[in-house]
Amino acid sequence: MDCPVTVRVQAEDFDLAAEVAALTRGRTDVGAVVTFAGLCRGEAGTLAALELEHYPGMAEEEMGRVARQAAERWPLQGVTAIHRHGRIAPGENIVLVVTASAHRAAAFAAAEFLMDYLKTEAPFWKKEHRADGTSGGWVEAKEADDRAKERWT
Amino acid sequence: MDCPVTVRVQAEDFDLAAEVAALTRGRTDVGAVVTFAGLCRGEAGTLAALELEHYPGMAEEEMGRVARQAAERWPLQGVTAIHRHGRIAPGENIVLVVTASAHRAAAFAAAEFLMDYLKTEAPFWKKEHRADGTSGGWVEAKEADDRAKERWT
Amino acid sequence: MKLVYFAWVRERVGKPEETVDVPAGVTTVAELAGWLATRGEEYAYAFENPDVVRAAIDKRHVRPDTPIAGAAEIAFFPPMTGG
Amino acid sequence: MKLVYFAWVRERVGKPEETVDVPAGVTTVAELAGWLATRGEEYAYAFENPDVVRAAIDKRHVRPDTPIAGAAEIAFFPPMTGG
Repeated sequence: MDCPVTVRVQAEDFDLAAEVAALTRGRTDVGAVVTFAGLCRGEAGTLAALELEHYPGMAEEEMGRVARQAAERWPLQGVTAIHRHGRIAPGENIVLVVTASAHRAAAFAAAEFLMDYLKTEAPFWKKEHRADGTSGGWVEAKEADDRAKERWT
Repeated sequence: MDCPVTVRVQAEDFDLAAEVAALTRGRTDVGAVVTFAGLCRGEAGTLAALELEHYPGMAEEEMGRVARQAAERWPLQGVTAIHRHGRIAPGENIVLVVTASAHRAAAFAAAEFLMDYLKTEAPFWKKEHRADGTSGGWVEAKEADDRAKERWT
Repeated sequence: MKLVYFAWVRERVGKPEETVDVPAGVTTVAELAGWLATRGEEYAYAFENPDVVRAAIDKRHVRPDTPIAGAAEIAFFPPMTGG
Repeated sequence: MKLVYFAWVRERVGKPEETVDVPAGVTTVAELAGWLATRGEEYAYAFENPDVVRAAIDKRHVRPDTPIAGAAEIAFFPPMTGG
């Protein structure tokens, strides 16, 4: 496996274009770059913010493990996964995945695989703060996310 | 269908980050943005450039038709497709697709659908200029691209 | 009737477009391609494998059996290789 | 043994981490959760539905029947909701 894997957990926002450039700059063997950005939705004005808690250390390890799995499973030339933590307002970025490959099918599949696994295996938890000042409680895990993961097994 | 559809055929490069921002700026209902960028590969140094010929007018129409089909098939909040023409060097961008949706599955599926259809239905043709000064001739259509399209029917 | 050609169809025919008077018996896209193939060596070469050449009428993809009546512009080109 | 808690497990237990002396008979993750549930109302609440609480040993996901011997840090948390 000769695929650079970059994983970061950070409070600050990420720069989509910079992350894509980091995987493609100065090389001519990349034919396809797929990015996925997950954003905080405002739920029709009822959400003030999400608070993202994570397990420091384990979050990075799980993201790295999943990214390396993707790089073993598909012929990738680069894979990047960035997950934010802390308070995130509606419209802001939460998560970014970038995959680079010679061919589009591998880049698409790897990006979807990464997101399905990050959703269910990376130790992050979302708590809702509502616009009316109350707590919306912790977001519940979705069965649909577990099902999405199972298609890869 | 209340989904903004943007289609452009242009000689100049595109700005990935600007196209993503155009679909997400000032709104809080987008939860997922997928981008696909197709780049010119250098074929291990043997390729000097690709020359992309297109059918002006029909190229835009087909891209718009496919983008609107995607917006009817999946709950999208925005879809953008940009295809370059003219001489494109290894490492440069050729095509960009951006899809925005509340949920990731729709954004991923629509982006893959768009690329599969653009590959086989948008009137663009690639000619190779080799590094040794000869013409590599016209790129042949791939059966794999036709098969990729068929999975959506 | 205006005809336009792209990629290697254009190169083989030797021109990007032309206006032709189509004989009365030529009513479909396939018949038009067949008639064009009789117009000289360059056309015979361009249309030597009619199954490979695609067509569009007024900028929409059409099948070989599509009637050409009323068309303003008919295009012939190889399978697309964009993206 | 160091224990760490996240999300609503942390909120219910009322602290993010603690160091405990685990009784000799407690050998698996499930047994540890069961023992913790006996340590007071806040623990009983956090572990009231043991099937829902996930665990990690030394920052790797583990199953309920995983032995805890040799663990430096054991974490309990709800199903993940990142991404």
